[in-house]
Amino acid sequence: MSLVVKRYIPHAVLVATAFFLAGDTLLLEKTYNDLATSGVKAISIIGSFAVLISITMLSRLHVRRIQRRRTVIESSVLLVCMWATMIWGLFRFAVQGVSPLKEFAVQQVFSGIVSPGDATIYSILAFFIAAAAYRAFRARSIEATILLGSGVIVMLGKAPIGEMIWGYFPVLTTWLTDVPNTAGVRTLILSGIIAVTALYVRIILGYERGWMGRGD
Amino acid sequence: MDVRYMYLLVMIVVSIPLLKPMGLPLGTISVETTRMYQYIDKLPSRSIIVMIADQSPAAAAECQPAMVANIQHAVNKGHRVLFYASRTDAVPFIDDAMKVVLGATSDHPNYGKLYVNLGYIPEGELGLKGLAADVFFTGRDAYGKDLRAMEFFRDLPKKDASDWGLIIYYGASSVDWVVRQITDVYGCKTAGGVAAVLVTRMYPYYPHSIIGFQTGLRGAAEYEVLVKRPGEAAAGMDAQSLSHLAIVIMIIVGNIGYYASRRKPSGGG
Amino acid sequence: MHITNVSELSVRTGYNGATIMFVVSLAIVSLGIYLTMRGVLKPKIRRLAGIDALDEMIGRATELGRPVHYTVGLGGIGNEQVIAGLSIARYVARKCAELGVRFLFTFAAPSVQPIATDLIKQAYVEAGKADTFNPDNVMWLSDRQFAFATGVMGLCLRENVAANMLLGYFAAESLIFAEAGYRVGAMQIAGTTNSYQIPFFVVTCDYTLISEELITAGAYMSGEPRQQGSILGQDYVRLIGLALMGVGAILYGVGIKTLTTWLAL
Amino acid sequence: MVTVETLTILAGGAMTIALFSYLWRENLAFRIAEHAYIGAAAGYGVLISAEAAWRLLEPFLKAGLWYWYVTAVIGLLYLFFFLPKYFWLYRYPTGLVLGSGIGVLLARALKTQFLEQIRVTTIVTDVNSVLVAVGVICSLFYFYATMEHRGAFRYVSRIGICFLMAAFGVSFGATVMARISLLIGRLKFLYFTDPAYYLIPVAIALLIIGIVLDRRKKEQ
Repeated sequence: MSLVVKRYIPHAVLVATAFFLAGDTLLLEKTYNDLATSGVKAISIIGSFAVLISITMLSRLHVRRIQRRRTVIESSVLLVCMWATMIWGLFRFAVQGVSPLKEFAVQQVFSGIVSPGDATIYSILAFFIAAAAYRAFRARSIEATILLGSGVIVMLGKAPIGEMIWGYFPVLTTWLTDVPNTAGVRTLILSGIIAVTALYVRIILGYERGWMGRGD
Repeated sequence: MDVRYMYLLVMIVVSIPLLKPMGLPLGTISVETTRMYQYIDKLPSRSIIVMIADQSPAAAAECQPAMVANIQHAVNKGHRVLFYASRTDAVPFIDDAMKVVLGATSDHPNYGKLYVNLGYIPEGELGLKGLAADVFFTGRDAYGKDLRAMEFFRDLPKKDASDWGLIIYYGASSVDWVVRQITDVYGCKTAGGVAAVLVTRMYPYYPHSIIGFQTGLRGAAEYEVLVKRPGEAAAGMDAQSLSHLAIVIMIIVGNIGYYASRRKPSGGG
Repeated sequence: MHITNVSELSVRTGYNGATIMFVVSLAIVSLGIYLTMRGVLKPKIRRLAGIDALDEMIGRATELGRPVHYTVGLGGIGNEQVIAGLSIARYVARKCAELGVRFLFTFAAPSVQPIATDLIKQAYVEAGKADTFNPDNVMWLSDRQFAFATGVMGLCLRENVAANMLLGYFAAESLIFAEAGYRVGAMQIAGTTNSYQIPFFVVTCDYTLISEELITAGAYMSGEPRQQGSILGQDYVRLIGLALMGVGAILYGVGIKTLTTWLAL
Repeated sequence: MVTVETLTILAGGAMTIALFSYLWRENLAFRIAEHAYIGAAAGYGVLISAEAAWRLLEPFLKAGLWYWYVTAVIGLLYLFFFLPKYFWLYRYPTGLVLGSGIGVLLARALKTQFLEQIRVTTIVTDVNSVLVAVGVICSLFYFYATMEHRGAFRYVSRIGICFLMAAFGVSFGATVMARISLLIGRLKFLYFTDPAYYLIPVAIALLIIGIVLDRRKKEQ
């Protein structure tokens, strides 16, 4: 019994949902398609609750860190930022009916912390790439040489200065993107879908139980 | 050598042309951008262009100027634009872009007639599938207004994605899901204002499914030239040029050093 | 009740081929798995250089007395790369347990935690070293990409890892991991199917599993017939693709466009 | 006059500089900024998700279809993730979401990412399209796993890997371009936004003090 509700029914739910929606993508029948759209709506609502897990995990991790007196300042900053934004925004939304998009304080948090934080953190990668370019990008083998060569040509071809240095850089770049790149990426797309199909078959057949989270 | 000198060099190489623009010519406008421009240009007036905002704040540096230029083009041609965000932190960028081009968001007189912002639709591909099957999927727009009361949707024959003229994806994560949920099912072509990292992924679909796209900041700069609205993107191209050149030089110097040290019998690889 | 809009059931326009492929590929992969599990087919999976390197890397860590770091990156549990990464992790964890090397495991998606903890614990049990398993070595740092990356970087530097194994789903942060490994002089192996991160792995790591090689390696390491059977099924689907492409292109070249037209149906 | 907007811009500038300070070395300012970002982003994400979910749910509730509350109940089952005893309840929403992902993706991807890609490859009209076809076939063969690549096949897979490497090279060039664009975006914000640029001299002063203190420490 317990195995039925713990394992078999969730698995059956997965398989049923998968085939129900796969049928919807392949077949045309109005009642069926409408039902599927409602199903998509329901699953979208359910899926948005997944965010609760990372909120809880973040809170738990950082409360623990504060208790253990590790990274007290950082963890408190994180908790305050997270919960203050959430509580105030939810209060304004649920009680006063102000959409978060129109809520002034929430938008200030976005443009003062979230947006610059995200953008800066990724722009740091520009420095890392430059350093790695100097240190690690070596023409060690034929494969690495091809990689480097096409990389350098594309970099010059895509920036306006490349065309000033040598008029054929953009032409070469276009050829590289149109031919070897199309072939290579198309292969990755094809091989990706083949691998995913095999994985999904394993999941549907119940051989891949990883998504169930644990072994009981 | 301390790697931080390298960081300093990058900072300088990018900063100088920003503070003192050299005004290098943009060069030839790429075919991909031109094709996208021509496609939007040839769409009949009042066509529906759907814009998917999937740019994180990081990717916004590349995608936002493209979005602004595209909205400008749509406004010039009198097209209808339907916005929606497929990730939470992309939502404010729709408002931002509307403010830049139209000067207002939901208060604009044509909001609800020519422009509608659907806000965030969760679950990425699943959400897009829902929207494609039923344009009233979300019921209300991002500001809480009822969609069924809007003039925007009134003359749409089927109320699904087959009414759309073009779907444009802005972002850095993936474009395959747009093609497989919209283009191949409903026939509405895809275009993109994508971060340069994603560009390689566009070519296998170009030009049969993706009719054209803007490659990061450069693509946006080209589009700005085409719609004659010089803006954000053009200003960054000098810095792009210099820094690419610097990185190429660093790669070459690094390799010369590598080969020089390999030649010496004592020097390890 | 009066039902008003009953419409004909039909396949969507342009989806005949997809419907056939859907049935065929599901059938082929299932058959591959079934026949392999029954022992009818015995697929021989190609050995990859990167896999042989794993033992070498763990051996080196043992000699140096430094830990091994392993991460499956950003993906959640529904991601095929993470699943492949976990299969390899099991092998590496068992090897580490046998040799008494500390095995540090990091991940970003919360959903990975329970399965990873169970799996690694199991690997320690298989190695007969259940008592040395420490759940604190299975670490969730953050599900924000960059926070996760800087967390891993800090960990690698602090623990002075001897081997850095990056097998799973990686995006922009790949370079940071590789940089961390470089700074502590660790041997590095990386694998992902994310095409725009592979170049960074190819040039910064000692060994790279390119794209699908990661999935294959996962099946190879697991040693399970059903995994290997699915690889076999996968190769049959690939053969269909190759055949369609080869024949179609040749026919198109000589002016017969039938196959190409059919593919669009 | 100091308005809230001014403070927001200053906060943005401070975030930018604090995060950039990581390039010098890991320090408290960086960690604080990083944690503030993680926290705020998570909180913001919850708000937007909640708003979107409510927007989807509300029409049904207003129409009196109370059973749509079930979606919320199933969604809340995610929280059983944290209770080892009732962990299995977490599998229900996961099964639904994963199953829908499979259903929505697989059938359509077999068209878009398999048949369509094959179809386009078969259209050989000029030298370049022949090259693409050869490249795709060879490099797809490179991933063929259940056979040793011996004899003639070795050359085929060798050609395949060359095509893949050239593609990765293009990827590499494009990625460099993307990252530099981000840096340009950030620096433009820092240099040209009104009160933000006042932070630059402050940052440089702090950096110099930091370097001097570091030197002192080393000398001791």
